[in-house]
Amino acid sequence: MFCNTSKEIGGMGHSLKRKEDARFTQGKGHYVDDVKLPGMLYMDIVRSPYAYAKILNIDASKALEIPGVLAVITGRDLEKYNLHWMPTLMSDTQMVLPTDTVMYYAQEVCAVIATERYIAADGVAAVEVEYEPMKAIVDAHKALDPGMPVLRPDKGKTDNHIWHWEAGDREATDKLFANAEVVVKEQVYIPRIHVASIETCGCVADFDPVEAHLTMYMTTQAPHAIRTVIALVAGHVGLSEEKVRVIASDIGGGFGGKVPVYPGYVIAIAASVLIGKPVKWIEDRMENLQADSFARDYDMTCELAATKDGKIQGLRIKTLADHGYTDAAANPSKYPAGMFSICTGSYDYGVAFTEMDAVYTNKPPGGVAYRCSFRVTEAVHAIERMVDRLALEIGKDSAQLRMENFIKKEQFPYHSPLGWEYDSGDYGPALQMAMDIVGYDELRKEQAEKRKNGQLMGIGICSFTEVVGAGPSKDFDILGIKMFDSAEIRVHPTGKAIARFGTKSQGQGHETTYAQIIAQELGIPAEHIHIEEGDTDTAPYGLGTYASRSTPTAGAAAAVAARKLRDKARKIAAYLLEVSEEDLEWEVGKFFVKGAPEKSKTIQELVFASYTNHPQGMEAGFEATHYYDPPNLTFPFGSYICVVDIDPETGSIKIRRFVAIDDCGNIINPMIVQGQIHGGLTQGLAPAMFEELIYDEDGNMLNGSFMDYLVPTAVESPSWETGHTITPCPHHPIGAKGVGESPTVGAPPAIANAIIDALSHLGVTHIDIPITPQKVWNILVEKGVIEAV
Amino acid sequence: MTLSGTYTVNAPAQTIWDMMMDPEILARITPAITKLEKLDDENFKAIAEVKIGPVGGSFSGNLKMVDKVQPESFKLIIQQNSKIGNAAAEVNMNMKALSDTQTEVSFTGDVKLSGMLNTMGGRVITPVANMLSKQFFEALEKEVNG
Amino acid sequence: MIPQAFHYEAPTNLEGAIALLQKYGSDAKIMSGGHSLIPMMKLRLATPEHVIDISGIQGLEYIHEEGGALKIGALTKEVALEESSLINDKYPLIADATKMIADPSVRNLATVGGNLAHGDAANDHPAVMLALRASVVAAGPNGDREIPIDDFFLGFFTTALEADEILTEIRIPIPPAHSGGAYLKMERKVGDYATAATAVQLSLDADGKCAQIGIGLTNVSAAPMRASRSEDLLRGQVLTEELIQEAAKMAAQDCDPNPDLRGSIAYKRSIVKTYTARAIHKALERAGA
Amino acid sequence: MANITVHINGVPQTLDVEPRLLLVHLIRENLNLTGTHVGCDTSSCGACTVLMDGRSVKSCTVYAVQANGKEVTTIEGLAHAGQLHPLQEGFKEEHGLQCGFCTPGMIMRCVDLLERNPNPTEEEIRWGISGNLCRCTGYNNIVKAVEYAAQKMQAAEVPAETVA
Repeated sequence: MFCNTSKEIGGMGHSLKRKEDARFTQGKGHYVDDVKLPGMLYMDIVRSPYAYAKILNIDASKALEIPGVLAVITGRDLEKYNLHWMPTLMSDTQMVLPTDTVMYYAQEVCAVIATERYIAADGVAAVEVEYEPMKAIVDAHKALDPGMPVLRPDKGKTDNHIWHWEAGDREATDKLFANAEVVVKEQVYIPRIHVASIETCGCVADFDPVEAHLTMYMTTQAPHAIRTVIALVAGHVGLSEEKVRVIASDIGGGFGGKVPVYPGYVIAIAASVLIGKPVKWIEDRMENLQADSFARDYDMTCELAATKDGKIQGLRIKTLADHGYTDAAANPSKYPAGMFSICTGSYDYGVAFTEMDAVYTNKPPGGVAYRCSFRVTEAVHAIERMVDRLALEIGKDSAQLRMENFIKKEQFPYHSPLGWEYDSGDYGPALQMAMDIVGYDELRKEQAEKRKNGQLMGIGICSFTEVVGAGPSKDFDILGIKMFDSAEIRVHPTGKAIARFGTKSQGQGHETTYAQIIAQELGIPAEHIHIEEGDTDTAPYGLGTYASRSTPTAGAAAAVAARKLRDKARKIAAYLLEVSEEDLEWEVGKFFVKGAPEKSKTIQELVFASYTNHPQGMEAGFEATHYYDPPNLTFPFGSYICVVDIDPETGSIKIRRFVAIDDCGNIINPMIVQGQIHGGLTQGLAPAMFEELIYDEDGNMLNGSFMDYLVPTAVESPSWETGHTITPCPHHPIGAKGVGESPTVGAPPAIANAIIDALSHLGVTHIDIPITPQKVWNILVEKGVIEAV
Repeated sequence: MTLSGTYTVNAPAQTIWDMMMDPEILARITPAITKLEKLDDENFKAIAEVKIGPVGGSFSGNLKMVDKVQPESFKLIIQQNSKIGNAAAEVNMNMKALSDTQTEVSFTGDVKLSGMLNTMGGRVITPVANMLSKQFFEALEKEVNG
Repeated sequence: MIPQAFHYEAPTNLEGAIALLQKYGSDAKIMSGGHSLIPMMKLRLATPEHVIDISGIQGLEYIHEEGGALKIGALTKEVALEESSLINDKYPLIADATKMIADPSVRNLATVGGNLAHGDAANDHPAVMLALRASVVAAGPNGDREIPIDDFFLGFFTTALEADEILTEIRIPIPPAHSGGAYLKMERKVGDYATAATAVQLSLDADGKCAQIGIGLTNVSAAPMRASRSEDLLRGQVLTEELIQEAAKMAAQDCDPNPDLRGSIAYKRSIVKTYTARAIHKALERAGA
Repeated sequence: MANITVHINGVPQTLDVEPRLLLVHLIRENLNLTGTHVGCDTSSCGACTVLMDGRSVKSCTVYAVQANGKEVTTIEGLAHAGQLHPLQEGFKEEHGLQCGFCTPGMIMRCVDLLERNPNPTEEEIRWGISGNLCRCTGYNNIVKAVEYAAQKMQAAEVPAETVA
């Protein structure tokens, strides 16, 4: 591992303890619900009990009779200011509050503003709304049937189709499949899930009517983008961008769910503007699960073509995407399906083609990524399932099949048939390491023995390639704003620094790792580099933290900005040491004269000189800013192996072992990287075996609380075994790649493959996630292994 | 959710029919209903109080009686709203004469619940429905036996 | 989630609590640990006008054997059962079940009496008490009465407690020598209500035959239920594998589960079968068979 | 309104509260101790965990009136004289937290866990924290943090009264 700084400096490769933990372990974190302002009011929201209904009447009279209830805001009220609709990040439109029709279960209907939280809740209970329920469209396939009601006539639609998108060579792929020796095919559905960060969403909108200034305290992963959206949505009512300040303090988990602008934010702003007082809105868990952006909901028809001996030749995937009633995806790319076209994965073969159609239904809008670059998880699930499917078909060991088809190290940079240029990779060693640690060959022998006695165990592999770090300006933007990110470093006269970023940590440890990057580049101890994010008044503009983009973009910006400062330090050193710049050499923390190492100036001396004794003509001070536009995405990868034991009577699944080998390039802080992987693995386990948003035929959500939306506990989550290989990113200034999401992407197919492997000898070729004991039991009954009572 | 129930009552079909057509008696035998006000031949205004263990709710709404085939069958269309969610149901009631003194009363219905009732009620809805239908038949029998 | 406003009373003795129940009737709800009631109040599914907090009543927290019975005070917290050496040594069925109730923080407040008085077939103690052939003591305006557990659970969320009665004690016959019990629970994740669960308590006679057996089932019927046919089949018999399987199958046939997010009817029946057989085996093992 | 006295982190607080006021709101809103968080409202996640008379409880499912006359300890009351509790130290040393939102509740739960079981196995720790959800860490390092604190507390034989 790269590490050439002392522990005191704490540059790259050190497992520095996190700076942020002092406050978090002592209850001094500052989350949005901790904000308390003088005169602050509370907002609570009346939500629809129907998935699709006309609103006939809203009677707020009883609510308004409650002492302390100040206002009930409806869509009709917002309509007067043209604030009842807002644009989505995907150029669709979304209701802030409905004027006529509700489009999904738990949609906002109106908002109660009161002096206290409890009174606002009473107000919500007292509002009487009369609905005329209509037949909801819940099934994405049926949404396209002729004669179905058109959900979005306002978009000029005559059916419920939103968009069609395709990538790759259709003709060549069809031709290959027509002539292939082996074709395997599965219908793979990735269900609707929810990020369910432990902190829900919320905000305090504080409008100062005298200054016409809005301060918005909120839980957002992208404060700058949110400010711009606020200015775009409400500029016409006077919220001019320079008079909007978004403050994202500590965030209790994001995972993509805190990228979108939710209606509640806009209503809170409107309420604050109308009443002239700060208004707090904090969701409860049911609102969070039922109405906030979902993730996934992709139904994929997957096909893989190969030779009989297992040379993978082509991939074809057709997808139907359910976006709910509006396409409000938090998708950072120009492609409507985000980064789905990474679906060719880690394998080298000729052709591929993918096409996709998105539809409207009466479900909440989305989607968000759930801890991945938008749509990568779906892509990886498709390919990794299909590789196992092929192995089963041709009777080849699935590890061997992967080894034989990996893109080879010397093929990088590799141009995938669907258009990505993979920057670097070395896939074989990662899989081999995982196999060695888990004892792969022994496990296969054990499995063969156990099958003889009717015992069920399975071994599942996933060798994924991720695509993170959105992104290069040629392909990536949000509302047209390119997806650079930024760092601004100020070093004060005594050599202590403050650095600000356009990203926003939600637990990733930016306060520690960014300091380490700067420490690495400048030799200033990380301990003396204070990191700030999340205040749009002070931080440089950036697009925020999601899609594992902070290190690839803002981390790179930090390194480049620090290098600008090092260049300045070199000039000052040359001046002070009276030599030419070329005669100086850099060693972490100081410049010295080549051949005369005793003649040196430390970074602290050089910084001090920049304020006290800088060369004539040089700008004083020691500050630099950089906006980093990455030349490419980064392509972290890994190989995971999961071993499961299944109770043949009940279908219960026990993960016996899970080995995860990740490669995220150069590592800034090994402790934090490992922690990210542990967490991502549990969030991969979640959709693989537990989580799914379940709707009935009328569009009611059936499991909208933590009593039924099954977030894994420490008991369900196995003890993860991790390891790594290092393949530095060739284009990133410090050779790093993103890491936070790889395990969420890689774990579900590893787990699914293991469970399906345990049942494959019974003729099972695929099971949709989440794979529950009930699903396994159904299969065991169907295959005649056990009898139902 | 579909519901159904069958019960044999010791009374002629016509007697049962007459009882069901009397809003006062219908209110008395239908569990939870506290008030049934006849608006016209088909429409009633209904108020219900449901209390099961610690859970309780006040409902109000409409009840519509249609497709009447005396004394064999009719259909109830029910819409009840409450703070914890709304219920909509269509119930087909059938009275099949087994003899001059015995009638088989049966119903099949489809119930839709919304809001909190639906979200949190999944575990309890079927048992509640079964309990209520059992109570209905018991009350009906009691009414018949006077 | 904010509950509707209510009046609160915290009587310090039983008489006071009963008097309040008489005064408020069905407008009042008893609360001990609050972990069944408060969640329902926060959802506003339960909106009692009066909450009578009995947790301050002294003398209702105990676990001891007396007069041939294990007596558990109704206000005994789950955690006390969990930590009781008497329970852990002698009542493995109760020990098994207690560990599976919700989670440790909930068990710190939730009470045994509350778990039973709630009348919820999804709770874990009802099946346990059925298996143990317990009785409960109800205190009312006219004093105490003892209710055999088989007469206690009347229906869905309905118990034999009158509106002005409070459950004060659970009495469990002390098992003879060569007894054993076990609780096996299938749950979607830790802390969930059971998909299905089985409580078994049995005693062996000198010949190794099953002298007595109790089998209770969790969350597979509207009211907590006893697998009586299975018990009858096994009582007085040497418990062969064949008999155990037959009894387990009977339990699965006799229960009446609802299909819900926890599983289909067929799946729940199957879990009842598997877990009943396994729990009998475990109980036998513990009985020293 | 009910008049209650609750000892919060050793300080008696006498207040008039609505009976329906949840303990978590008493702590957060009335007493401005915002280290205790609300995560789920259904006693499923444990973010609101505090100690009541030394035992962990989920303060979103306890009425403030139920805490009348009791000792309540929140995360803010754990460190003494600037000295972090071994669990606070363990969570930092073993990277047992990321976003920090579940951390106060998790730590308070673990105080109770170690109080009753000073030397828990990994299995016992996992079951012991099963009522507390963490969405970031995958739990591996929380287990390690508890092990760290257990060792440290055993070595130092931290007297019980410093934590309750």
